[in-house]
Amino acid sequence: MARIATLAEAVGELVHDGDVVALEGFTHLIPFAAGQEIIRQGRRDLTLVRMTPDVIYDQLIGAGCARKLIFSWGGNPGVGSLHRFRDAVQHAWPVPLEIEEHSHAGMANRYVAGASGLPFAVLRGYTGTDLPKHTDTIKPITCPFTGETLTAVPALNPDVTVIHAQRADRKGNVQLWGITGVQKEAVLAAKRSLVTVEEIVDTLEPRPNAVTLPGWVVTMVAEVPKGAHPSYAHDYYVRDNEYYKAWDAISRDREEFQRWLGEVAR
Amino acid sequence: MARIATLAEAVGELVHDGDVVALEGFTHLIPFAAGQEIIRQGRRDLTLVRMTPDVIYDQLIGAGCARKLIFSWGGNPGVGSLHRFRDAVQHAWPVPLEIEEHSHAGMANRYVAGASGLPFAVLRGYTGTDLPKHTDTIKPITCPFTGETLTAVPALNPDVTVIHAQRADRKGNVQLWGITGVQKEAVLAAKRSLVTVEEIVDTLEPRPNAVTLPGWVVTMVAEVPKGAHPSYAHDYYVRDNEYYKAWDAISRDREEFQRWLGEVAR
Amino acid sequence: MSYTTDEMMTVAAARVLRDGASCFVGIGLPSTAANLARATHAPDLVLIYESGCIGAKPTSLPLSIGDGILAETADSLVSVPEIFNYWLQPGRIDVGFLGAAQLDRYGNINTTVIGDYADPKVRLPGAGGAPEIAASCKQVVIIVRQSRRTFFDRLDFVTSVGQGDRSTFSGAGPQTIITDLGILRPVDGEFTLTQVHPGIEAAQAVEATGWPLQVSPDLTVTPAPTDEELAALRKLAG
Amino acid sequence: MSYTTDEMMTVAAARVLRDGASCFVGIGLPSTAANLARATHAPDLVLIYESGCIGAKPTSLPLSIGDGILAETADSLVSVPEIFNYWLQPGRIDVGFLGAAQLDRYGNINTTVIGDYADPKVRLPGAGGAPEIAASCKQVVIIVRQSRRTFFDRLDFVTSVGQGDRSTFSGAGPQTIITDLGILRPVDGEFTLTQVHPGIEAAQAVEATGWPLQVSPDLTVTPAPTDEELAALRKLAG
Repeated sequence: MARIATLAEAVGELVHDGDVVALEGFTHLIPFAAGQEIIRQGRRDLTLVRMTPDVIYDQLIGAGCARKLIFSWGGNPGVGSLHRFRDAVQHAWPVPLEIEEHSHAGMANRYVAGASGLPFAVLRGYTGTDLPKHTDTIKPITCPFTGETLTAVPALNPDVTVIHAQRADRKGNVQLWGITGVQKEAVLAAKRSLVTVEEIVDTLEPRPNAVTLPGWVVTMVAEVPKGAHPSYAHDYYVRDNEYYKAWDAISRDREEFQRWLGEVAR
Repeated sequence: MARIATLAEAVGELVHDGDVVALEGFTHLIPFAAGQEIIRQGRRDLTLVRMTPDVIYDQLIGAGCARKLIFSWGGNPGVGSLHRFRDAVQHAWPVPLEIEEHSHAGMANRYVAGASGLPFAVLRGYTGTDLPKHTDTIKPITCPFTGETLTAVPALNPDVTVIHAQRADRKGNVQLWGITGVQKEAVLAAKRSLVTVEEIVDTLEPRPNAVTLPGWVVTMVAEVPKGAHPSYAHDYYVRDNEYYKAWDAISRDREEFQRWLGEVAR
Repeated sequence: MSYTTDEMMTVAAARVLRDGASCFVGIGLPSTAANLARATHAPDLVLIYESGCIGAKPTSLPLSIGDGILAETADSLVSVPEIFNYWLQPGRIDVGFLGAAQLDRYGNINTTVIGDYADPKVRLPGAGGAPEIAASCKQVVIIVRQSRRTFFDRLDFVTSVGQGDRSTFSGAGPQTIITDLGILRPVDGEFTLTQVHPGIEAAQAVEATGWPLQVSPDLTVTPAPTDEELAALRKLAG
Repeated sequence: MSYTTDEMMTVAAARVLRDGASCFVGIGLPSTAANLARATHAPDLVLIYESGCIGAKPTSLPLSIGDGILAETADSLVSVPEIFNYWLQPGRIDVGFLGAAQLDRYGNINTTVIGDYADPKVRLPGAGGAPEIAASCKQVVIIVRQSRRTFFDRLDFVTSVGQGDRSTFSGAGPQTIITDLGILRPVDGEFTLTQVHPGIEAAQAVEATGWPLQVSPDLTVTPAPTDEELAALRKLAG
């Protein structure tokens, strides 16, 4: 049974300096509030994992929380680049950022292997690309039946996974719907998990396309209305596209970003 | 877009002598009507694939349709043994039956590999059991990252998969709910597929825990009300436990079975 | 209240399940025992069936591992590949409840074949989900009536692994065998009679076992089923 | 009706999609072109987005590959691992629509880095789903504005594979590059200008290409966008 706590308590208890941390949410239900709480609590040396490090990871990277990023697509969707990510990779500002780079299918399968208790996953991919030259977590594997060569990637098992969902009940059973991305796998692969939710309700009504994570596989739940803003929560609020566009200007300039950070970290 | 046809047309067109045929449905939604149509059409030399060959496979095996069975659990659930299956394995009656035997996890992962376009799947399993001594589709595989030895099983890609679902629309989009077993994987792994449905409707309303298979991955759809009887169709009818119990007596005796067969084959 | 040996066995099995634990349930006696635990001391027991039902809360006993009542009452309903890959294999389930056609002193189980595999005397149903349940649950409890037809010195076939090589598995394997006569637990890797049910002599258990059954010097006696346990069990059995 | 070069490019891309085909769609120009096809000659085009939306039917252009309108209108909504493993990887999708930051004469695409990987001049977003789309769709159509900033003689990084070693992949790879100037198709493995849009000279395309672009002797001219196509496109763009 998951424990219900405040966001500050949950981040304080579950996210430690040096941890491997995955904040997942594919376009939808991105746990922005939890990410900004990690910034506020001043975590350092994190290995951040995420298929699509978007604005929330740009913020964490700019704030100096991360020493490494494991990812497959690092952009500001529909807008352009992540300038804090670029500044870290290109100029080691504010601290150097090591990267471990995959494709979406590779990352998704790494979570699948992690959730399945397997050390690796197999896929068709990477062959002929330059990714294996720079990423040592991509290796060939031979089918013992056909002799065909495919690609293996190692499991991802974060120390803690953080996701945002629409609802939880008082036992910490979590329900999310709409685009559910890789969140189930990311939670099941992790040693600990934190789910922020729009609301805690008495009963989770069954609904189409919903994923339910039982409370006994979730460590802590925190009620954080609008916790996915500026991304969206299906049936609660829409994506704040203006925030994403405004981020481009804020993040282009180190001083502008510092001002933003001063406000958030307060 | 799936073609809509009668059951007789669909079986006639899609199931050929010598084919590898999977009829799936885990306790729920077992495609009994389609199986009995295969018997009526007198198919021979089939390789039958199914995690849980229950009464429908006992009928197909007793009718002499199969030369091989690929499976993981062959019993009459809640009742006891499958006597036609036993008679075929123990006494080659009416024809010899080759078997290829796995565990549930092995079979499920073979379908997953088949649906994924991979030649094999990896799991923790079989080690220490006598299954690998008798089943050559079980092999060790080494993790290229940790050096750990795990088990590989080859993909299943049936020539044709047959399933039963609650509903389809007029474009052949298929919707099933309740316990959905391994049906999605079995259909996606197959070269051709037939879905029998309780009813064809104008619109598939979204509903909790429903799996939707788009019409473009289904070859043919046939409307067969009660097509899963004596198994059940969630929200349509319950399991006919008496049929399962009565099958025990019918199937124990070759002559009783032949009488039953004469009636079905008519 | 008087009770049958099957009732004693079922009650003893139910008692090993602590409240809040997760339990992977096979059909038959294991399902009855798990549902009895939920109806008595363990209301928050999480029942998991291989059909994909997680947190099922049936009000009457299901006849199969895929009954509609399991799907309707589950906290989460997932596909069969998912139940094995995401839920069972990683070792996140506390207890696996298994039956057995034949078992040996190491807790190995045979549900595949009696006699030669290629030319069997009796062809049994086969493995099903048992090998993975035995491999991956944190611990396994076997529930089976004790007799020489079941407790064998040497199995014709090992379908799921007991105290053998478990190096690739996440779980500790069978830790408890609960029978209609008593309870066996591993001592130095061999299942040993450690407890008898009320009115049962150790000699009866030895007699009903196909290997030379060791009897613990600290043999205890199972507390008899309480009226509450029996009432709950009979209500379940409907 | 007059039109822009971007409109011509989008219309030309939409035309390659036959009705009833399945199309894996990236965001931006590919999404616009695919939705235009669905709004005009291909009402039964199946749009598939990597966010897990299969058969999405948006009424206005989505801003991201994970907009709520895609989930609400999809025939089937699946997880991200499933969209890659069950739907894309086996080669069951007819057409992959991709954009590109840089590409070469073989249809290789770079969206990873400009300059040295370890010490980049410009760090680009990276691979995303492009390598698997390029690997596994039956054919790939690349939609990109033609310029020397994009059409490179030699890429700093191959993010997804064009006409190279495709032995482990199920698809045929890029077969068409549609630009604001014309259409390139592979001739002996090298992308060659086979078609120009109305009013465009082959020399303009050669000038806008960073490798010595071959021009087909059978160069054709794209039919101009029809009024119906332009009206539908402008309605979509809102």
